[in-house]
Order: sequence, then structure tokens, then C-alpha cells
Amino acid sequence: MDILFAALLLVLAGGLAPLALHRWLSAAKVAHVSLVAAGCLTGLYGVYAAWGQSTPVLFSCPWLHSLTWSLSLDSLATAFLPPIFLLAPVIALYSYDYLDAVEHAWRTAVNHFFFSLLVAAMVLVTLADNMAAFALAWELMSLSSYALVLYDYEREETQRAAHLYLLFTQTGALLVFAAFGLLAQSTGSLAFAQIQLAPQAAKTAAFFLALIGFGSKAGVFPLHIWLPHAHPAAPSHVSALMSGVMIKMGVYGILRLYFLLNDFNPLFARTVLVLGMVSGVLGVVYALSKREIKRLLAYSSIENIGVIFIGCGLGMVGLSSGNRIMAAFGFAGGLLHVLNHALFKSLLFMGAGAILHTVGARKMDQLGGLMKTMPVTGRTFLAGSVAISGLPPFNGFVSEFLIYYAAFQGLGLQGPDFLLSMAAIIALALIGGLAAGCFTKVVGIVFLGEPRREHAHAATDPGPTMGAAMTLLAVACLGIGLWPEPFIRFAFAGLRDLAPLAAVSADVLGAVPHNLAVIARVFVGLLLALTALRRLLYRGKPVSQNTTWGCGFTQATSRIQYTGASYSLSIVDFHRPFIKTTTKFAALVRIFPGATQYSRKVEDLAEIGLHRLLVRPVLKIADKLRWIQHGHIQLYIGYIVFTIAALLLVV
Amino acid sequence: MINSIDLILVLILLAVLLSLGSSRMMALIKIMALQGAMVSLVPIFIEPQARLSNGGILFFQLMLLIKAVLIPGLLYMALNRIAIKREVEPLIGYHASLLVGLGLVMLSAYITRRMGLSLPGDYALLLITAITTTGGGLFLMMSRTKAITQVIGYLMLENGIYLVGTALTKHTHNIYLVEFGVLLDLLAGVMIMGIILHNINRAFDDVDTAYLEQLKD
Amino acid sequence: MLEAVFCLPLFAGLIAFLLPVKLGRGVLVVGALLHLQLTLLAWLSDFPPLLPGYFSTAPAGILVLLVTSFIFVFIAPYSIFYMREQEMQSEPIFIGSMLLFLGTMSMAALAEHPIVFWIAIEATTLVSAPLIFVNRSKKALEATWKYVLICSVGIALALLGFFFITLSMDRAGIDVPLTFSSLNTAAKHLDPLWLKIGFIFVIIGFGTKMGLAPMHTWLPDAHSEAPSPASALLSGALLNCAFLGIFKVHTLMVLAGLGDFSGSLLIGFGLFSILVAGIFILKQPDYKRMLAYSSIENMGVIAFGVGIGGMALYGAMLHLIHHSLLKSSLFLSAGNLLLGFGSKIVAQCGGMTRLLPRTFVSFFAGFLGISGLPPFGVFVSELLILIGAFKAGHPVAGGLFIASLALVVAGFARIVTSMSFGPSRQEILVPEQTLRIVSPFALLLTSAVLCVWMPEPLHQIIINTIAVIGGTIHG
Amino acid sequence: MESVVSFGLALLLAPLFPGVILKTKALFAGKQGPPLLIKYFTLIKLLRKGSVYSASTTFVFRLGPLISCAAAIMALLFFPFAGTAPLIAFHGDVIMVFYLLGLGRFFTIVAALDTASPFEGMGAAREAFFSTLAEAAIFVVLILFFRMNGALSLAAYFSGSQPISIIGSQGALLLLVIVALFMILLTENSRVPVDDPATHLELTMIHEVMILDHSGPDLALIELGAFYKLFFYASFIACLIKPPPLADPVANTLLFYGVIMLLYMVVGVVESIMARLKMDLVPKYILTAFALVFFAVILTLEIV
Repeated sequence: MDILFAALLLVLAGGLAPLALHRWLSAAKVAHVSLVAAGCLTGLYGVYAAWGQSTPVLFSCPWLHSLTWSLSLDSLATAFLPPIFLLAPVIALYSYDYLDAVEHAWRTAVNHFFFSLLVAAMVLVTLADNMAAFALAWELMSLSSYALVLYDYEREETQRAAHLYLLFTQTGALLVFAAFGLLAQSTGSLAFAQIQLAPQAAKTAAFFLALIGFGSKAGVFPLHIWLPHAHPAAPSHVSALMSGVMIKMGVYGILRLYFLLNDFNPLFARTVLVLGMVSGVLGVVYALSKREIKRLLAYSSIENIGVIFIGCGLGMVGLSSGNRIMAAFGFAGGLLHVLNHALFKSLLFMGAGAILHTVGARKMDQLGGLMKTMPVTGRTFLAGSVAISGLPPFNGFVSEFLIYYAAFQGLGLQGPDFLLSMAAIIALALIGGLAAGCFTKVVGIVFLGEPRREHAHAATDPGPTMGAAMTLLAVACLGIGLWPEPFIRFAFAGLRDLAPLAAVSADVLGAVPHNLAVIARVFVGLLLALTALRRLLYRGKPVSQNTTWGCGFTQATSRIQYTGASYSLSIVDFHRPFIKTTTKFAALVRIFPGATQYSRKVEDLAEIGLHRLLVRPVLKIADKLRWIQHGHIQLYIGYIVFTIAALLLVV
Repeated sequence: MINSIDLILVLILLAVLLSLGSSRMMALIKIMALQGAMVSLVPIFIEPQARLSNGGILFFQLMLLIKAVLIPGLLYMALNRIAIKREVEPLIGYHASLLVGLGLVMLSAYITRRMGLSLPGDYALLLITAITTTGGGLFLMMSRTKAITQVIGYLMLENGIYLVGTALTKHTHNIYLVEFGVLLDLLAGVMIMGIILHNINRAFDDVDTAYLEQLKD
Repeated sequence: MLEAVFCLPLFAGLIAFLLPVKLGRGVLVVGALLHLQLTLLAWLSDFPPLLPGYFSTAPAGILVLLVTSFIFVFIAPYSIFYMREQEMQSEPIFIGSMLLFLGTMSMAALAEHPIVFWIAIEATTLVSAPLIFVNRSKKALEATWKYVLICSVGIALALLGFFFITLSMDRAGIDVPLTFSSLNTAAKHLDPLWLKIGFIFVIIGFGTKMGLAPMHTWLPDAHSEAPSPASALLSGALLNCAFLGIFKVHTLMVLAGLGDFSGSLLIGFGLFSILVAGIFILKQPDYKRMLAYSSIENMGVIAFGVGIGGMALYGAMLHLIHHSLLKSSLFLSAGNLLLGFGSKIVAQCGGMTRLLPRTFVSFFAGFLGISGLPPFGVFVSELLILIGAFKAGHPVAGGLFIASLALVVAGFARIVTSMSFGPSRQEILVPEQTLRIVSPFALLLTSAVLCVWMPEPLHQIIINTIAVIGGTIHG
Repeated sequence: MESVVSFGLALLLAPLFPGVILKTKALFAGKQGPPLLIKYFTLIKLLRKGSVYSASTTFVFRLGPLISCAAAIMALLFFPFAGTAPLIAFHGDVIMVFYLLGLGRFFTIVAALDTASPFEGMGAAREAFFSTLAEAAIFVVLILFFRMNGALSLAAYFSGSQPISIIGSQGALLLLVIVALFMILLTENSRVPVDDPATHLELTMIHEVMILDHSGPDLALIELGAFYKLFFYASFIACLIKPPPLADPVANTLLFYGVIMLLYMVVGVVESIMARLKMDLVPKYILTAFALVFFAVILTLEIV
């Protein structure tokens, strides 16, 4: 634990140093990156050191005399810490070149400060071992991420996004605290260890309250509304950290609470599973329908959170039905997907940031052909896209495979559990296909083909640290795919200290990791062999360049290319009842039709729902009630008299 | 003795009813002076032997001075400056107000019975008077639009509360120093209100609360 | 001699009326510092009252006194620099009233006799009226009028409440001196019906002053029209004093075994206040009014916490401290904004980050703090109140509490965001000045420090305050 | 050893069968048709040529054929042709197989988008849409098979003590599956009624339009990949309908390839007697396949 504290101090120092050094921007950034990196590496070492120990590491100190502030490092925490410690330095590295506006030196320093604070807060969230410590860490996390979103505060969109985010995160936090209160009711203790003694009803209520709270942080459908606004509005390295790492804290919260409750209620399991499926499928459908890269990536995060939820939900179903192997695979798949998603989603956000940084366009349909002008970004983005589509030999497949494995285990169950497992498999398959569709769209529209607007020609690869960060992550994505064994074992080890799963050792894995590794390597080998063969076949053959075959159409311009919107049109329309599209199209009239316009808007069902069912009625009621403050002093005195009369009648 | 206290209480009640039915400011202030004097006298008549101790005499003299002379005097001065003679458009008309006043008396009698305190005769009437005065004061504040009338209503409320105190609590609790503090507060309050009234009048050329409805949501 | 704590500012205030402006300013600052010293003496060492039947060092009172005195020390120098920009003709009156206000609030905090307490509270209304009125605008007039009249009516009703409590004593045939502590010792024997009625009048009466809805109506007017230092004092100190009256009677109720009754009333008023505040904050066009409504909300939170008891009670006491610190800081920042922008209308302000960067930091930090984010103390207090509410088995009330808080955050955040980051519509009139920045920052810093570390005596006094009625925190 | 041989045989023979389809179609049309080995000739012809690349393309365009071919070959590695043990098998390998095919598709699509041609983009969009639906249907088949014998591996489906076969105890269910799988086969391999490999109208095509710009050995790789993919699906169905394995491995193999031949002929027949569906009817068509297997799974709830 001391090592972890040292790590936290280093990370925080990495936040404070830029504040002191903001007059010398480069120095500030160097200090930030190096201190954060040092801190995170120390932290990784701390996690590694705690790894071998059989009992959780504990720490506690009094806080404000009557509360205690206790931390513990158990296996679940060790599963969530590496994504934080791994991603934070890479993202910090990326931010070195990304935040290069000299005129914003002070703002950059503040951004660095909150970045460090967010990292530290997330570490504390995973370590917290009682309600007070958890609450503090959680709120610090909310605060710092809110501040990070506000980086581009001049833009109205940013302001709205930050506002929405604050609302969601604060309400969510209050619900979580309410759940804590319910659980503390019978035992009177704020310690996590006492939670399992709470009565059944309190546990159920608390779980669902917390599910709303944590779910809104994680961005699970339909509580995700803040997410597609906040991620595009935030600077890209912040989106990378928030989407890659922070929203996983919601998952962590749910898992932590679930195991603390020690109540394997099938209702919990089924709810989580269904939420996962809904959010997975709808997340990716909405992602497909989006036109801004970062918004698309945000919805894709919702989808991946759905996948993680499916994994955890399957794990919970396994526990509630007594199928330990299913449980182990489900949870381990979820945990591994947390790490994997952190890697590739950060990578993708970084790529989007690189485009934004050098080209400045947010809409995909204004881009194109960037692979030629931004080779590093393009290649790493392609790797990330394959990985996020869950395709071998990249890391996304490994975790999805584990989740599939758990789901197939669930087919042996009866009744609703069977049906849900089956639905989970179908959902996963759908998600896989749709995700591939979604990311072929991004890669194809943004990086391939020809530039659709002039400014896309001017693109160049971003600064070296950004390229280095993206390359690192791309290599990591492939690396996990090719050497999955240690990572799968890592995910399983995350379950070690969880009482119901302690008995399930990594032996159930059998040869699974090995097989996955072998196939991935065989595939890569085969690919290399084919490449060599191809080279051989092309030796001495004429290879020439020409324009694309236009099927007889000779006046091809870059504007006739397929657009992202048309690419996804039919898939999106297929999901019509769950997605609301409005198309405006002035039909062609007369023999010589004039200029016409076609526009299409996709609205989020949950957002519409929230607006219709909550925001509008509340505003309406509030407006109606404003007459209370009417200005008539006579009326005001009347209130007092009336209140007295009413209360006296009650007595 | 009994007759005199009843007389005083009836006078107070009458003052309440009159104030509810009166539209003329000057009359209202006079009524308040009368009521203030009567209210100050009540304790002396109720338990004279106990109350008329050393400090007591001084205190009651002071109270009489403040309630019957100083406060009405202050109001009189304020009224002179603002040159308003009558309440023109009350929110609730004078006849209706009178009826309300009568209703208040009945309600007070009912409440007094309901309280089940088994008070001796004078005390019961005292309590009825007290509650009526309190309610009358509140009603006056709610139903009149001129700010000065509201001050008068506030004074009536205070009188009523004082009477309730007299009726309900044992005199042994009375510490004249403390009561004097209360009186002083009242006096200062009326002074402050007078100053504000003056300023309101200067700013709006009227003391109608209809001008005081700018601040709202 | 405990009475010196309030006599000193009272005399200083009377003197300040007569002194020339510059000397008066000196008296204000020196008076504030001396008062803080006296307060610390009263808190930390034995400082017996001269009139034990009327004044005492009851822990709740000391707590309120401490908060009042502490924030006054920061408001006093701020108000001098604020007033300098305003070029006010009646500054001696303002300074004198400030000191008198401090004196009467201290008197209320130390009062042991209910009627003395009542006198002090009524006196606070009267001496603070000039503070609101000091701008002499039509709106200020209206606000003052409403403030004085409504509060006077409310407080008059509280007097009635005290009479009923006395009656409950008489009915039970108990003959003890009329002080809070002796009432507490005899609480078990008091007549419950009259005690309840008394409590109703007290909570309505002092609730008017404290700003509990629906008796809060004067509060937004007064806070928005008063000059900012006065608003800070009203919100950060005066409301606490009024709350003290309710708290003392609530203590009595709990000891008399009627805690459930008074608790539910407090919960009800508390929730209603938060809700009403939320409704009005939601589309509030005026930022000072918004802060005022936020005060109503926070008073609601305190009432709610006290009503629930236990851990929430501890939270409520913390909330009292932190709300005073943060809200006075916010009002002081709002004063800087008002000087800078020359308008209280949100839509006419914008671009705070560029035009008034330091004020932006203090205002925004205050907003984050009052919304319950760490490192500011409201986070701890709201956490404890919320957990306490559910822990004590009030899930419905807890749910309403959450919904109302969300409403408040929604409105507050919208306004602060638009003012901070929105397009700037004008150049600033009065630039920022370090001397006017120090105070809001100092108050914020105090709240942040108290969130992490609390001095032992302060903790002890909170514990002593709530121990009487079974507030606990361990667990 | 046996496995290697059967894998090699499959690799060798796969391009033969599409010739069978052509032949069947020609017979139906009353023509003599191309020779049976036509596809081999085509491959050799393509391999001998060079390529013309569009100036718009990048390395992704060249990567497409490689990966799609490699993925298809990988799929065959897992398959127990004629009951012989495959080269690789483990619990869960089917998931791997279909994801590998998915990878191939991913790169085919991306390569198509790389050309900046609106037609290829259109084809890519359709491919992405239809294959997603088909994939969901396939996973329902996997669910059903898991219900039947608890296996999650191609080898375990068709070998072992209780192979899944139409003559087994659950033959009736499998009939539904076979029909569905056949429909999926037609979809995934871009045959009529979903796609028409013979058409020359780019607007109506899916797979063929995506590879318009490929030429030479690259195109050969794509074609080869397509043959292997079709062969994989055909083998899948063949394993379901072929009678129980004979003792003699050679006879067994012959029998297997006979069934395969039959299947390809059926494809030819379908192509001859059916017209291509309207594009917006295709999802419905795939959903029909999905519904069939789903129905079968629901039926297992009663049986198992």
C-alpha cells in the first residue's frame, strides 16, 4: 500500500507541477508526463507486489474524527488498477503534443492538474473499502472529470455537455450514497465488510439504486445520455481517459457492490444481463447512425459497456444458478474486456483527436483518404478498429470469446436463464457484426478513398508523442491478441478474493488461452506466408496505377463517393422502432429539377424519453409553481397564517 | 374589580372590530392608542397584588407610555408626513371585514373552549380577546393595501400575543427586564417601519403595497 | 464575562454611527477581530456569564457564534473595499448596523432564556433592515419592507410559541426558571400537547426568519437587494441564528419524547424548502436571487438533517458550518460580479473566465462546493445526511431529497455555466481587486480544510451539540 | 497424417465445385457450359497476370485479398472433412472460425471502400448489413448444436460418440437447420437469390461489385478465398445430411465429396430456377433463416 501511496503522490505531483510551471509550457508538460508516468509505473509495481499476497492489503486512518477512511487492495481492485496505470501515462504522453496551444498555457496546466486528480481519484475508487472513502473518491472523480470536460469552455456545446454530465454524475452519486444508507441501516456501519449483513429487502433496493447510479456513470442504456455529449465536447485525450478508463468505474462499482452484498439474487443477474444486451445492441446501432467520429466512438463505448455488462451479467447468472464455471468465465471476460476496451477505445479517441487536431473536421463525411496523409494515425486506427470489432487476432476477440464461453455454458440452464443466455449469444453475435459494420464505416469513410473536402488534403500526421502513444496502444492490442495467456490469467486472478469464486481456480481454463494464442499465431503466420507468396507472384509482373473503375462513369469526383450516412442507412433503418430517424427530402419535381436537399437526423430514444417524460413536465410544473413568489406581501403573510392553521389542525 | 376587567377586555375587542371597519387612518391610530392603553392595563387588573411589586409599577408605567403614547405618536408623525387619510381600496371590504371580525370572536370562543384549560371566568374572556386581537391583526395585514395599515395590524398582533401571554402564563415567569426588552423591540420595530414608510412615500408618492410588487419570480 | 461577546460589537456599532467614515472602517475591522478573540475565549476557555439565567455557553450557541464570528472577520474587510467602490453616502450607518447586527446575532447565539433569545432575534431583524435598505433604491425599499414586516410577524408568532411552551410547563405544575437548560431537564414532565403547539409556532416563527418554505418569501428579495457583504452576513450568519431557536426547541421536544413529531415537521419543512428552492433556481434570471434560493435550499437541508437525527444530525451541523462558509464566499464573489458587470441579471453577464478570472475561480469553486463536490465540506455533510436519512429508515424522504437536490444542481449549474463561459456582453465596470478576492478565497479554503481535517475542539462542540438529542456518528 | 491429407484434399478440390454449379446452370439452360475445371483455369490465368491499382488505394486495398483468403483457409483447418479429425480442434473453435470469417469480411469491405468508388461502397454497405444478420442466424445454429450434444467445436459436432446428423434422434429439427443453413450459405457466399455473381449490373451486386477493382493475383486470392468459404459452408451442411461414417476412410471421403457435389448441384438448380430478390427483401429472407433455427431451438426446450 505504501508503494501505491507513493504512486498517488507522484501522480498528484504531476498535476501540481504544471500549475507552478505554466509560464514555461513545455517544462510544465514534461513535468506532467514524466511524473504521471513515474507514478503510474510505481503504481503498477505496487499492484504487482500485492499480487503475490494471499490476503488483501489493508489501510485505514481516521477522517474528521468520527469517520474512517479505509482502503484495501484485493483481487478485484488489482483487476481494475492496471487499466488505469497503463492508460494514464500513455494518454498523458499523447496530451503532450495534443495540448500545444501556447496561448492556453494556463488552461493546459489546469487540465493537467485535473487529469492527475482524475487518475488519483480512480485509483482511490478502486481501493476504497468503506462508504466514506468510496464516496470521497467517487466525488473527486466526478469533479475532476467535469472540469476536464470543460476544457473548451467557450463552445456552447461543451457547456451543455458539461452541464448534462454534472447532472447525471451528481444524481447518480446521490443514488449510490442512498444505497449505502440503506445498507447501513441495519448494521449501522459504514464499512464495506458489514454490508452482507443487511436484510434481504435492503439489499435488493440498494442494488437497484446503485445500479442506476453506477450505470449512469458507466453509460449503460438508457442512462447513457450524457456520454455522447461529453465525449465529443471534451478534448480527445480526456475522452480517451474518460471513455477508456473512467466509465469502467461504474462497472467496478456494480461488481464491488454485487460481491459485497453476497446475495446472488437471480433478479440482479438478469437485470444486468438485459441491460447489457440492450445497451450493447442499441449502442452500436446508434454508433452506426452517427456522423461525428467522436460521437460515434462515444456510442461505441456504450456498446462496449454493454458487452462488459453481458459478461458480468452472465457471471451473475452463473452464480445465482450455481454454475461456477460460467460465472468465472463471465466475470473474467468482463474484466478482460475492461482492459481491452480501455486500450482500443483510448487508441481510437486518440486517432479521432489527431484528425481533429490536424484537419479540424468533426464530421466524417467531410474527411476521406487520410490513410495516405496520416499513415501512423491511419494504421493504428485500423488496428484499433479491428480490435474493437472483436476480431481475431486482436485483443477484443479474446475477451468476447470468454464471454461467449460463459454464455454457452448458460445454455445448460433452465427457464429464463437459458433464454437469457441464448439471447446473450445472439446479442453478442449481432453486436459483433454491427460493430464490424460500424468500424468499417469509420475506417472506410475517414481514412480510405479520396478526401471529400479540400482541408482533408492538408492533413499530416500529428506530433511524435501522439504517434508514439497510438502506436504503443496498437501494439498492445495486437500483443494481447497474440499472447493472451497472461492476460486471461490476469482476469481470472481478479476473481481470486471474491468469496463465491475463490474455489474456481484458473484450472477451468484448461487449454483455452493456449488455443486462442495458437490460432492467432497460426493465422498471423499464414498471413505472412500468403504475403510472401503474393510477393512471389507479383515478381516481375507489370503493376500500374490508374483511376478507379467508374463502371463507365468517367467524370468521377471525390464527392460521388459513398458517404457514411448512406453506408449505414439500411442497417439503421432496420432497427427502426428503437431508433428515431427523421428524413427531410424535397422530392425532385418537374423535368429540370432545381437544387434539392436531403438531410437526415437520428435522435436518441432515451434522450427523447428523458426530455418528454422528465425535463418538460418538470419545467412545466416549475413554471406553474412560480406564482408562489408573487410579490404580494399580503399573500406572503397569508402563507404563514395558512401554514399555522394547517399544522394546528393536524395536532 | 371584575366589572372593570371585563370592561377593559370589551373595549379591546371593540377596538379590534372598529379597526376592522374603519377606513380613516387617523381613527385607526386613535383606536390603536386606546387598545395599547387597555392592553397595558390588563395585567394590573388581573392580579394586582402580585404584579404591582417594585419594578412592576415602573414597568407598567413604561408600557403604558410606549403602547399608548409613543407608538401611536410615531404612527401619527408618519401619517402626517405621508398625507394619506384613508384606505381606499382594501382587498376585503369593510363590511365583510366586520363580519370576519365577528367570526373571529366566535372562533376564538370556540378555540378557548376546545383548549380545555378550565380557566377561571376572567381568564376565558381574556383568552378570547387575546386570540381575536391576534387574528384581527393578522387579518388586517392580509386584507389592507396601505403599508401603514399593515403596521397597525402588526401592532394589533403584538397586543394580542401579549394578551395571550398574560392569559396563559403564570406571572412568576415574568421578568420585567425581559419584558421591557420585548417592548423595546416593538418600539424600535415601529420606528424602523416608520422610517421605511417615510422612504416608501418619498420614492413612490404613496404607501400602497401595490407599488411594492416589483420583486417576484 | 460572557456578555462582552455581544456587548462589544453593540457598543462599537453605536460608536461607529457617530464616527467619520475612515475611523468607522477601522472600528469595524478591529471590532470583528476582537469579537473573534472573545468568541474563541468563550469557546475554548472558561468564560462564565454574568447573568447565568439569561446567557450561557451552550454548545449549539457556541457553534453558531463561532461560525458567525469567523465569517464576519472575513466579511468586514471585504465590505470596506466593497463600499469604497460603491461611494455610498450613508456608510457610517452601514458600518454601525453591521456591528450591531453582529452584536445581536451573538446575543441570540448565547441566549439561554427563550424570551431573551426572542428579543435578540427580533433585534437582528431591526438592525439588519438598514443593511438591506442601504442602496435606497425602490427595490431595496420594497425588500426591506417585506423583510421587516414578514419577519416581525413570524417572530411574533415564535413569541406565542414560547408562551405555549411556558404554558406546558405550568400545566404540568413544574416550577423551574424559564431557561432552555432547565426546560431540558424537566422536559419529560412537560405537557405534550402544549409543547407540540408551542413547537409549531416556534418552527413557523423562526422558520420565517430561517427561510423555510413557505415562509421564506422575504428571503430572495432581501438577499438580492442588500449589498453583497450584507447578503453574505444574512445568509451565512443570520439564518443560522434563527435555526438555533428551532434547534433548541427541537432538543426540548426530543427530550420530552416528542422527537418524532418535531422531527417529521422538520423533515417536511426541510424537503419543501429544498423543493421550492429547486423550482425557483431552475429558471432564475437573477444570480443573487439564485444564491438566496440556494440558501433556502441549504436551510432545508439542515432542517431535514436535524429532523432525521442520528448521523444526519451530525451532517446537518457540518452543513451549517460549511454552508455559512461557502455561501458567504459565494455572496462575496457575487459582490465582485455585481461591481464588475453592473447587473444582477444572468443574461447580461458572461465571459467571467476572461473578464474576472479570479472571481470566476472563487465563484465556480463555491458553486462546486455548494453542489456537494469535494474538497469542500458540503460534500461530507450531504453525504452524511443522505446516508443518515436512508439509515434511519426514511427512504421516501430520502428519495425526495435526492430529486430536489438534483433540481437545485440543474438550475445552479446552468446559471453558473452561462455566466462563466457564456459570451461576454460588455466590458467590466470595476476591475477585480486583490483585497476583494482574499475573503471569498479564505472562506473557501477554510471549508476545504475542514473537509479534510477538523480541529478536535470543533469536533467536540458538534458532538456536544448533538449528543443531547442522541445524535451519533460512529459507525 | 490423415488430417493433413484431408485438409490438403479440401484445399485442392474446393475450386472444382463452383464449376459444378456453372455446369448445372448450363444444363438447365440447355447449353453445354464451361468445362468442370474452369475455375482452376481462371485462377491460373489470373495468377499469371499483373495488376492495375487505383490511385486512390492504399495498402489496405492489397491487404484485403490476403486476409480474406487466409481467413477462409483458417476456417478449413478446423473442419473434420469426412469425419477425419481436423488439424485443430478445441472447445469453442466455432466461435473462432466465424470470427475469422468476419475478419476476412472486414477487410474485404475496407478494401472496397478504399477505391473511392460509389458502387463498391454500396456493395460494402450491403455486405456489412446482410452478413450481420446471417451471423446472428449462424450463432443460433451453434446454440442449437450446443443444446444437442454440448459441443462447441466443429470436430465434436460431427465426430465422436453422438454426432449431429439428420439420421440421429433429432433429425426433424435438423431438417429446419439444414434449410436455414442452406439459405445462409447462399447469403454468405453471394449466390442467388441474394446476389447474382453472373450479373453485370454493378448496382444490383454485393460481393462481385466489391472486388471490381481487384485484378491479377490479388483477384485470384479473393476468388480462392471465396471458393474455400463456399466449400466450408457446403461441408457444414454435408456433414449434417451424410449417412453415418463407413469403416473405410477412403469410401468415407468419397461419400462426403459426393454429398458435397450434390449440394453444389442444388445451388446450381436454385440459381437456375430462382430470380434474385429485391434488395429490400433480402433482410426478410435472412430473417426467415433465423426464424427457422430459432424455432428449432425452441423445440429443443421440449425435447431435451
